[in-house]
Amino acid sequence: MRDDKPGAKYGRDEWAQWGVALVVFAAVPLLGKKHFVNMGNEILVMGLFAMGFNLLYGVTGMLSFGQAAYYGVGAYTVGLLLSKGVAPFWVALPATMAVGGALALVLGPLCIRLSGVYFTMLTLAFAEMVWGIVFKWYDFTGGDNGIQGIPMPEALHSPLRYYYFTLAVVFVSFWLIRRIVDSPFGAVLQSIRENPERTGFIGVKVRRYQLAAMVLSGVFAALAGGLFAGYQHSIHPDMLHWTKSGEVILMSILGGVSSFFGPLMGAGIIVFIEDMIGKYTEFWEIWIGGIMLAIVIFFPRGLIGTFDTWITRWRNHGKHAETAARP
Amino acid sequence: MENTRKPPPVLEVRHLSKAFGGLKVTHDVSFAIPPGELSAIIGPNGAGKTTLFNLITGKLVPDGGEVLFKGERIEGQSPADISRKGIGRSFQITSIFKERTVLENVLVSVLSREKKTARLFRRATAHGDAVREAMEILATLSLEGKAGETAGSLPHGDQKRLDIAVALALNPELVMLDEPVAGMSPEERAITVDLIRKIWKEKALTLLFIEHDMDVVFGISEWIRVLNQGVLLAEGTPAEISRNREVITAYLGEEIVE
Amino acid sequence: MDGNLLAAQFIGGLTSAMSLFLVASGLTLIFGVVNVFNFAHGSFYLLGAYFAYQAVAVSGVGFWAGVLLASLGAGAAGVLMEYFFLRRIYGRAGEAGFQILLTYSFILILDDVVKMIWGTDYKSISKPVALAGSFSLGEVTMPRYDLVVIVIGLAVAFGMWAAIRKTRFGRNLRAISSNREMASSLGVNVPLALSLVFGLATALGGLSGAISAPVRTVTPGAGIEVIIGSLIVVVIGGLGNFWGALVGALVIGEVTAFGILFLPQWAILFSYAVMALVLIFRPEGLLMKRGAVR
Amino acid sequence: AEKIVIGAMYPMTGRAGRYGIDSVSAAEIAMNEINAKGGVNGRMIDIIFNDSKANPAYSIKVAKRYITEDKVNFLMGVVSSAVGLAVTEVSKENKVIFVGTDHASTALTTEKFQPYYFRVSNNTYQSAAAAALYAKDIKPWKKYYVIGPDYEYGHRTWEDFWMLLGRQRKDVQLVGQAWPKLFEPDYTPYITAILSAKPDVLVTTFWGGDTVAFIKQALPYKLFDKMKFYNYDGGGNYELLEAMPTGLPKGLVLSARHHLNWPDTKQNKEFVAKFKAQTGRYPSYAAEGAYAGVYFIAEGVRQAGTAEDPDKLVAVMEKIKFKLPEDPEGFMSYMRPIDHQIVQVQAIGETVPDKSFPPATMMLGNWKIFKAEEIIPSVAEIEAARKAVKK
Amino acid sequence: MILELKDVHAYYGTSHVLFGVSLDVDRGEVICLMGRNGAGKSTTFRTVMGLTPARAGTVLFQGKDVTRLKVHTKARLGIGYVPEDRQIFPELTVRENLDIGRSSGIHRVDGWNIDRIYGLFPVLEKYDRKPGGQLSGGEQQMLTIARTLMGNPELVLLDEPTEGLAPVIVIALKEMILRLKEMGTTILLSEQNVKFAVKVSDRVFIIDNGAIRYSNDIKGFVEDERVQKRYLAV
Ligand SMILES: Nc1ncnc2c1ncn2[C@@H]1O[C@H](COP(=O)(O)OP(=O)(O)OP(=O)(O)O)[C@@H](O)[C@H]1O
Ligand SMILES: Nc1ncnc2c1ncn2[C@@H]1O[C@H](COP(=O)(O)OP(=O)(O)OP(=O)(O)O)[C@@H](O)[C@H]1O
Ligand SMILES: [Mg+2]
Ligand SMILES: [Mg+2]
Repeated sequence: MRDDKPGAKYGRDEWAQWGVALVVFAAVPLLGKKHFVNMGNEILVMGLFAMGFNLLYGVTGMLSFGQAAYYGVGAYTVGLLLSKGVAPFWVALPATMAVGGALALVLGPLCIRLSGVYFTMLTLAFAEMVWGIVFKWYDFTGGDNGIQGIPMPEALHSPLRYYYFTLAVVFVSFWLIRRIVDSPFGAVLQSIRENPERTGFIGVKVRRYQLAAMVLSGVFAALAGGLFAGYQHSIHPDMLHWTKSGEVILMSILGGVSSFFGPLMGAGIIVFIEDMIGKYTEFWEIWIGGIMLAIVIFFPRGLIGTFDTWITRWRNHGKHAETAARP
Repeated sequence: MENTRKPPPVLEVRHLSKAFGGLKVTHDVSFAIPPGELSAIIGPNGAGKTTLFNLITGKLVPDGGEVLFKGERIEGQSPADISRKGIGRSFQITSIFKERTVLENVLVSVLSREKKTARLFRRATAHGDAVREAMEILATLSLEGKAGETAGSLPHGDQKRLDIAVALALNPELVMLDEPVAGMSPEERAITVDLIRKIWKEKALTLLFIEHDMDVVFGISEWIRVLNQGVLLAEGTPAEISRNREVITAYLGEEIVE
Repeated sequence: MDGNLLAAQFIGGLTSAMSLFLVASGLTLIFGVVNVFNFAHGSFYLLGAYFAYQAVAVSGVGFWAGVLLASLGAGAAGVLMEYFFLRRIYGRAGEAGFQILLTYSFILILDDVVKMIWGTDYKSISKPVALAGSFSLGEVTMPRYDLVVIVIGLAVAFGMWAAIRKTRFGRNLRAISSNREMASSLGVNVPLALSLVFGLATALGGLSGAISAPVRTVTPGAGIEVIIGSLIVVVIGGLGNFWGALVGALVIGEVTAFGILFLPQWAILFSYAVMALVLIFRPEGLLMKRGAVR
Repeated sequence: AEKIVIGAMYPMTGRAGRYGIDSVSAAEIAMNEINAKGGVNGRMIDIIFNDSKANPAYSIKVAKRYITEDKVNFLMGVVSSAVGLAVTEVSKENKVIFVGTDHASTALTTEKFQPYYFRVSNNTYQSAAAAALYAKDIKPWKKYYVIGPDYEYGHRTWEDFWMLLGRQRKDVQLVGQAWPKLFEPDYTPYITAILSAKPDVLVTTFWGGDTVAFIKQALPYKLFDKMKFYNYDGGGNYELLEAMPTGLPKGLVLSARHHLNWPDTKQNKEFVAKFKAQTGRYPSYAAEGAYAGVYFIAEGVRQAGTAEDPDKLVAVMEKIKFKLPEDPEGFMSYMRPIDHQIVQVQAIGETVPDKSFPPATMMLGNWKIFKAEEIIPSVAEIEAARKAVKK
Repeated sequence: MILELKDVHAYYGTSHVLFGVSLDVDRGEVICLMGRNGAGKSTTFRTVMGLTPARAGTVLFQGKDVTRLKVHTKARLGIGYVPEDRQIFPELTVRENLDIGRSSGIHRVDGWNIDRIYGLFPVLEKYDRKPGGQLSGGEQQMLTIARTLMGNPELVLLDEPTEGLAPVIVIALKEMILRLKEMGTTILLSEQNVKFAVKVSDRVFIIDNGAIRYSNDIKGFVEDERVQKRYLAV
């Protein structure tokens, strides 16, 4: 009923959004512009990164400022395995998930002892240390120069094929995330977001679930990083920097953390306007800043969340009209 | 032969103490609760009643003393472990999941008890048995009609009963309620008290509650313990307590007894 | 390793610490005390530096008058930002996230505004002549200006502590931070207090920018670089704790000063390592009582 | 006829913004000059610009868009080496010539070399080699201390120098090093550490604002009285001289990839004057790089007679020889086929009082000039480096 | 008339909660607003205070239209609000909590001050320097009431003040209300404890489903068992 209360529902009846998203992304290449395929690819990858992040933030209520570490580590897993010829892409991509999850298993237990800002800052500190190692370890990671010319398998060499491959991987991941959110496990995560203390009193070992949420979101972040490495054939320590962690937070909030597809929408908007505006002016920052500002002010639940509200309100219009009409 | 022996207590507290800074909030408190008892804890504001609950249920770690649940020492264990052993509680300041539906509130608790919360891919709401059970629990507290509503938008009294429902979903042997009817209208209060008594009977629970409403306390409890300044001042039947001079000056006041 | 070196490093670390603290002070005020996270704090630092440049180098105002004007200017900008934008998101569900988003958009906007007005070349202002030199104690040198920075830093720390702990305004702020609705129900003018505190915090940001203008580079992009450093200081000190922030800055300053003697290759990670250690072993920050966290 | 389209990427925001914006202005000047004379083979030049954000991933995206959407004939630009390394990969994959105008990593012309890449500004090796020649003759410079930003450029600029100097002097010694992060705002503890180590020379590999901040903070410590300050790649740039109208010490040994007051040729003076007239400011060295880039492309197209055939273009561009503002009398910059690295004369100077380019009150003087051929790695060295990577 | 509500409508988001509430309170009266849980008592109070602003209708305080005034302005005009869920400031000490209560800026020679408050609630004096968050539930309730009194309001909105208080304290509270009344303070009370309400109030309003359904003086109400049954199930 109280549709305007954010967080009330984590995106139910969103089947229409699934349809729209699938159709739009599947149709992008039909427009015949390679550039759109590139952008679509980036949006999908960042969308996956953001949706994985939102499993932690929007669902479990843990604001991590260190997600770039997992994303970057995923990218470097693909980059290093492929460029050193250790493993083929088909092995490297799944391996990202293992590596991302493992990293979360190492860092997570230290982070989850804290809550609120302190948690946020500790994730930042650890991520920056991972960044520092990647940035400085020239012999292994290429240091700040990164790794270029990552050799991709023949089958995925064409951007178009890679695009559809990404589309498939990303949507399967979305579907998995959706299932996780709806599962008993997901219900516990949402309980933790709302009231961690009470969750403990129903017999749930809260920290274990928080850790599991970190691991899952690390897994998806790393997968996104791996996909990105395969798409750009080139990776760089910037991918692990805090600015990247910040970007994924901004995308999620912009799109709406309480709606399932909010983060994807946020990713789309940011990637799109960055691309559009950069073309026309050197003063792109003020434009993007202005657009973000407008979204913050006029879309109190993020883009999708606020659309949802409008739709519900419109649907309920008839019901409320009679009571609202009284002077 | 066995039957004549007094059954072992469900909960036993021995020489429990807790201090915050210099303030001794729980001071060498000992008592035992036999199975199936419906009892109340009363005492002035700040006497340490809620603290005692917190010590028993694992929210606080005692400075000294023991807590035994069915003969097993549990003090210092986490709330999660203690809840799983069979102690359910509600909170003085209602503690529910306000942004989720009423059903979901109870369902999570049921799933937790059934150890199904590690399931990743099956919908929570597709666990038919659990949903059915959650609905039954809601029904016992007359909340079944509101299953689909967002918990936070319920009236205060319903929220308090939901808090109890969440605790009951753990299928506990011992239920501890912290001021279960505070803030309720007389009507709701009457309903809730009836429900509590019914559940206690039907489920053969041991039930312990804190309350400042003396009509309720004296109306339903078999046994009353009085805390004052962290010390167990008295315990006894309602009749005994209502006549206890110390209890009257410290807590009841003259007026109500008149 | 001789005593002179250690003394020199210690003093060097102290100076760095004070600059760090000055920037962080505004952030502790707004973030630590009132729970409003201003990601754009560094942009006000930047504004302060440019305002000081405008006042001192272009308009020829005296140095300290310029610093004062710059702080006031940054504070005024902060009040405007609070009044026209931030205010609209108070009380919204997920407010913290929107604060990040909104103030982040201001980083972008202010950076471009600065670029539009002042261009991309590096600007400079000179210190007052009297402060150009340095004191020497044997081998150990300390710039006069740095001493002044230290004094200002201490004054700010003390002033803020007193303002927050000892005045009605400070008490009201602490009340607002835990419950804005209730504070206003008791007659506290919450919107005004929030505007004021935001202005004060951004004025402190501007002050730190103006004070560092003579010894740093005044250039677009310099704002974002100080924000993470100040966040670290605020957090390891304990939210809302001015002495904590001061101690945090000292720890970071000294660890860096001595760390570079032994591990020069890893300097970029020192502050993160310190933060991680502090948070692991003293999760509530250095000066907070155990368990005192909300 | 169709336009010759150049897709340029320069940082226009953040710390390196000055370089990017100067590059844009200079590229536009070159474009207008060429177009005013009727273009190249009758074709006009058109340059499109986009912020590189000094971010490799973003730059790759822009480069790809340039190629697929805007159908550019050439890619140009880039201030950061990491971005250069990323973009050269795109250039290779798509066979679109990439002209580097202002990034110095040697890797681009050695290990990571690919035929469609050309660089029209010095690399770190050239600066370091000149610097080593300069230092070798100064006997009292024995104890060295190095401080630089902690990333590849900072390290590599130093290492090349130290390696080359070591070949020629056995009596030099490294007494300490410090690697603050790039854009570190506060150098105080580094300065006290340097002073305690008492070196004869302090080598810094800072660029831009970091040099400014370091000098400002070191001044009250009288650091410059106690040791020589040596920055041979980015330090002599005009932006530093301009940023410190007061207080910049005399006798700092500096260089940059282009100077306003050297060489004293008509072409250089005209370039500087024109830039100043059009933008209201003096160019930083990056500007001359971009200017050279546009002329290099124009010359390539002129000689090849096409802008569309990359292989034919490579063949002629490899051998281009042309006169740039930074070329002294009697010398012309030329491209070396083996590594597509431009070969140029390098000059190192000292700060001396000079008010001819206000607001700066100091400019570089007392020049020492190093012949172009003396400061490039030999063909054998390059081949060895490439082989080492292949293995 | 010190307070008058005319046809007030209030919403939480899109859900309509008050459907035209009208009531009036005379100076110096103690009025009790009764009703089931969820009837709209607290919302009425929040609307008077401006925390949940009325979307339609008017709120008059001392004859002045205050419907659209800011919350703190109303507090400074002399409306004091004691919420039902004891919103003390947990990090502030008891003393600081009380000091905040003075923010309304209203001073009266015969008014409330720290000493008189401590006389009324001795526990608070004992915990003078303790953070409010560490008080027991009942202690917090006392603090909430005391804090509002510190502002010397003309009109006090007391939302379920007896909730969670020990019987002895309830007795003290009753005395306090009577004393406030003597001092000329007007009180609008919401109460579930009918025995208590009857002892302190002059008049009663009953709200149900967001509208006033009944009003009477206390004697009439006590005698009207039908109403008590119907709306309160007593
Ligand atoms: N975390 C804490 N730190 C310090 N003191 C505390 C803390 N928690 C409770 N206290 C103090 O312990 C005493 C007992 O509190 P408790 O909440 O147990 O009282 P109670 O008997 O439940 O009272 P009420 O009936 O008012 O709820 C109180 O004086 C309270 O101030
Ligand atoms: N924050 C809220 N959002 C949405 N609905 C709310 C909110 N608070 C209260 N309500 C609804 O508004 C109605 C009136 O609530 P209100 O709190 O005013 O009742 P009350 O009479 O004070 O009840 P109680 O005796 O339980 O305190 C109830 O149906 C309640 O569920
Ligand atoms: Mg209690
Ligand atoms: Mg109420």
